[in-house]
Amino acid sequence: MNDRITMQVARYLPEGDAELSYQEYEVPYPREWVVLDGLNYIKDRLDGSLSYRWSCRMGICGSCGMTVNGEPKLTCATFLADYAPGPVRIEPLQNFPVIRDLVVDTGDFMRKLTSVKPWLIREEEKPLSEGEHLQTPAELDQYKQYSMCINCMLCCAACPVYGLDSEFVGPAAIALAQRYNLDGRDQGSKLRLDVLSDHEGIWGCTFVGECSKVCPENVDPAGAIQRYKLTAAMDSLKSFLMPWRGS
Amino acid sequence: MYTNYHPRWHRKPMSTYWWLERRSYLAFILREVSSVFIAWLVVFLMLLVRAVGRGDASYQQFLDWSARPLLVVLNIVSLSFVVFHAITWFNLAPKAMVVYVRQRPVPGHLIAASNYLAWAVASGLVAWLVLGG
Amino acid sequence: MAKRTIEPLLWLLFSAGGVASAMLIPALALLFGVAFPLGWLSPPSHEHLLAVVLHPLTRLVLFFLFMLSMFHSAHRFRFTLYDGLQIKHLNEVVNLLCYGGAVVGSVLGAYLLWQIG
Amino acid sequence: MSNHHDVLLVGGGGAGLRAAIEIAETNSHLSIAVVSKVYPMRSHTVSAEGGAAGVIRDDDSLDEHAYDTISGGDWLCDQDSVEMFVEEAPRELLRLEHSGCPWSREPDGQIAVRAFGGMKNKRTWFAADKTGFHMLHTLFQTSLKYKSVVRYDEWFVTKLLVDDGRVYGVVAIELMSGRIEAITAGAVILCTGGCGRVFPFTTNANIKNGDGMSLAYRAGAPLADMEFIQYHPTGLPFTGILITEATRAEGGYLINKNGDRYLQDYGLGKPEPKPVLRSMELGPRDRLSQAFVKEVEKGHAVDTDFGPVVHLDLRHLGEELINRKLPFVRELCLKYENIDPVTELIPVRPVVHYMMGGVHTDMNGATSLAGLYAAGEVACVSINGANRLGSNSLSEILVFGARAGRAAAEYASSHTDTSTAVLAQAADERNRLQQRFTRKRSGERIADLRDEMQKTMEQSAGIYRSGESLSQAADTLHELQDRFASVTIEDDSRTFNTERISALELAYMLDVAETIVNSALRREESRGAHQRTDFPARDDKRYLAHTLIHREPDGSCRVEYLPVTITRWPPAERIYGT
Ligand SMILES: Cc1cc2nc3c(=O)[nH]c(=O)nc-3n(C[C@H](O)[C@H](O)[C@H](O)COP(=O)(O)OP(=O)(O)OC[C@H]3O[C@@H](n4cnc5c(N)ncnc54)[C@H](O)[C@@H]3O)c2cc1C
Ligand code: SF4
Ligand code: F3S
Ligand code: FES
Repeated sequence: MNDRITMQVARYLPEGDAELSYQEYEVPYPREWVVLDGLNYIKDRLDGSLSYRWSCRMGICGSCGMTVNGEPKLTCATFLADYAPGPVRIEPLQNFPVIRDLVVDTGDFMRKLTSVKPWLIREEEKPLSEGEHLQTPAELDQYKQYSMCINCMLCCAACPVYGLDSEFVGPAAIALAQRYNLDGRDQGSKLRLDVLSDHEGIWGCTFVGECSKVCPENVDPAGAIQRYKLTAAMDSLKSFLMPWRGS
Repeated sequence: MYTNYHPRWHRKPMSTYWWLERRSYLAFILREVSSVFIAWLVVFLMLLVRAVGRGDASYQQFLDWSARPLLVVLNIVSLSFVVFHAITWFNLAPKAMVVYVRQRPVPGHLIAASNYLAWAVASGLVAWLVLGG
Repeated sequence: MAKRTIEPLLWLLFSAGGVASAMLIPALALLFGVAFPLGWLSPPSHEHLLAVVLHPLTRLVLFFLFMLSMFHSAHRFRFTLYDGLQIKHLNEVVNLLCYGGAVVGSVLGAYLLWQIG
Repeated sequence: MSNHHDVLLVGGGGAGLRAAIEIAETNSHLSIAVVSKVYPMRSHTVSAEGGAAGVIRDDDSLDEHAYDTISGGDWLCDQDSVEMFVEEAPRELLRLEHSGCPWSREPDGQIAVRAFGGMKNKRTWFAADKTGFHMLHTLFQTSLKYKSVVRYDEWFVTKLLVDDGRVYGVVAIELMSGRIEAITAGAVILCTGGCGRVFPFTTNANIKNGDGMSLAYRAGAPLADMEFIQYHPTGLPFTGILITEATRAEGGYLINKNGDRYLQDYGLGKPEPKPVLRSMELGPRDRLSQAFVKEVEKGHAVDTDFGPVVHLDLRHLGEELINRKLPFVRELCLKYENIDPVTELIPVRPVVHYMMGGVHTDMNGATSLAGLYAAGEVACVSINGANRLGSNSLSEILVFGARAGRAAAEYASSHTDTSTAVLAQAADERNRLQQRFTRKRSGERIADLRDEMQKTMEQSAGIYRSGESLSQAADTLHELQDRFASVTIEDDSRTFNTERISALELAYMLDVAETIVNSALRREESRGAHQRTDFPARDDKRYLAHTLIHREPDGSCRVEYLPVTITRWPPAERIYGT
């Protein structure tokens, strides 16, 4: 029967295994099935012990990122039929430690995300009674793209520097910092600059550009980083040439 | 929390040959390697300047030297690497530079196009100067 | 206030060098490295070239071209060594080698351009 | 080892994070735990598309918002809660603006609002069509700045610790390590969201299993109005992915197989080319979903592999508007259906979407158990009555998240005593989990039981119900509870054992399904989203009341009724389209 496709799924049990191994399953693949549907079929019908994360099945919660035939993908937005006749290989996201089967440890990502202070920083809070901060659609567009990040970590999985250099903050976190820096309501770019510019934050990025290629939300973290480098460098240059104007 | 550093999580170290694992990684490494060839070409041009400065004889000597097959091959390879560098550089430039004209970002391909235009003009200028305008 | 590293300045040099080398080196390399040696074009006379090189503006442009391209190369090569060979732990040696080379090269270039005139 | 906090939140969705921020801001010395089975930004608030309601325009009024909500809820809303809700909603949305939420704007920079179903005025704030996503990420990122918020990411709560009518904390499994711990607290707020997964075809994520409803129910707190389940009229077939109501608010048409805007046949007004508020496609969701069933009966629907559908027509809106205001809808249609709404019709059908009922609470989120609070979709305050209006619930999670946060913080500050009895309970729970949910290979598969439950629910507790089908369903569910006792577990690892979690979630869903079916069985009338074929009329004499369902010690349920609070709007007929 050729209405089934072979899924080679990475398995790893920390209790016993020293290495990842691959297990093969045959699953149906109707036109509308995504890779995640295949995994759910395995879990529900063939092997209840397979572990992976998922939730929304509509490409917005960011939890189902895995490596599909070598590429980082959201498995709920990647169709099985596109890999016919198979086999299709499912592995955990690269550059992250594997906890179990297809589940990776996201702790490093979360810590780095937090480190760039991704929240609106104001020198003085505007009282609620004064209403909203005005922001024209054009001003919104300045940062809108960078606010679309769903924290799926595909970019980090695709970036070799993220894998090589444990200090590198990574594309998603920098894009998020840039999202706030470019928001007219925010006044914290100086603070974030200190975090990012003064250590490996951004300088480790060698503009491989893969991060932007795999991003499912078109956030373009590579662009965010280069723009940020330019701002940070100009800022440094200013304080280098005019030290008396430093903050 | 202690589990963050759990020793039993499986960590796959990056292979030394990671840049062979994907075509895009290979392209990246080739782009980076262009740095070596640029450095060589700078040295080559500095030797040229030195020769020109030392008089006609040494200039002719330089010309002869640079026609040696090995050197020509090296320079052809170097040239292709710089051109590769130039192309990737101009294509990526719009990412780092967002230019606003009347509140609207200028589309990336226009920025790239203006880069190419500048490149053509600069090259023309060089040729005109060298070839004796 | 946190300390400032020189990383941003190195990056600026790298970028400026990236532009300079991309704009000017291909044409120069094509002419002197390929076209003249292979006889596609006949090389300019020494007299003409000397005149061009002696012009202060040319010397200025060449100096910046040499210096920035060197720093560009040094910076990029440094990261190629880090990432390609995974020798980040040797970073002090690597830095010395790369940027040291660029500094020496730039000084040499400046000396050359200075002493012609 | 035990962990103690002042306030513990179960759930890191919109309601949970709003509560955490409220407590951290008003009471910085309190320690706050956010326990969530997924990383907070993965919570299902992330998928809300359309918007959040709050009056800001000068030509609008709080009373109108209240009236729309109450009439939309078929007079089952508590009007004092609604009045409080509409008053606080705009402030909450504004507060989010001050935290950086990228609300869509008017050309002059002010907040833009759009129309929404059942609302007589434009008052729905939106961030293109990813409103929930932006709200959740703004809340999550804001919460990162408070040191007093301790997160327990990917911890699954299995039990509330109750001693003598007061809640002292929870027992939870850390997914990563499999360890089972008691986390104690002065007060607990349930913010676990809805339970759409009880049904087979739903917009709800895999994590929406009614956990909090079951936890509270088992701990002795009653659930309210569980029979009211909202079907959203426009879901994509097969996936159940939601096509937001904003498509219709922007001017989309619903048409049947003959190309007619069929809603005109169901007392929803006359078709106009431009959208008219509270009319036709902008009628309330219950009416629209019911009209669909009637169209199917008349043979006016289009048959597909995934059942009958009607069409949503956006073609006349034009590419520019679709890209600017509904980009996600276009993306979803292209990705999942291979359809471009700019030039093609979108097939849609009603899909289970939202739970009006939930843990019974007062206006401050307090349940009938001391120290236990609930907010968000898991709770029933009740402002949604028999049918929630679209865009009210994103505002609800903010307003009541904040209120419950304040109330719980106050309670925790004044009740610092601890209970030792609960530690023994925690030990028992640990044993139960270890014995009950470790490898067992003889029984039925989790998925089979789940499928059967979902099918039962769809057949008997769907858009239209009858006494007969409901009592049959009650029997089936009872039987499923028994069969669940010997369900198969193949996974014996402690590490990230998602099969054990699936089993626990199925247990929660079975509880919730039982309360839905039993509540629906007792309500012998038709009101809002609860339509009985055997009792087609509304019956204010007997049922202008909230259903409260309690769990008896033997596991059976007991139903009682609580009068609805009416302040200024006496029950009347619901009229749309005029
Ligand atoms: C597709 C879709 C679109 C919608 N669009 C709109 C809209 O446009 N406007 C509107 O007003 N409303 C909309 N809604 C409704 C609204 O989004 C939800 O009602 C609301 O987001 C619920 O938020 P919440 O905080 O209560 O729960 P959720 O966001 O669902 O969060 C639940 C939290 O509880 C946690 N949790 C659950 N069980 C456990 C457990 N056992 N242990 C530990 N943690 C647990 C989860 O991890 C999660 O963090 C929409 C809903 C859907 C499904
Ligand atoms: S930048 Fe893109 S790829 Fe990276 S985490 Fe965000 S959405 Fe995912
Ligand atoms: S792939 Fe990595 S190196 Fe930079 S451009 Fe993207 S972060
Ligand atoms: S399951 Fe949510 S992004 Fe895939």
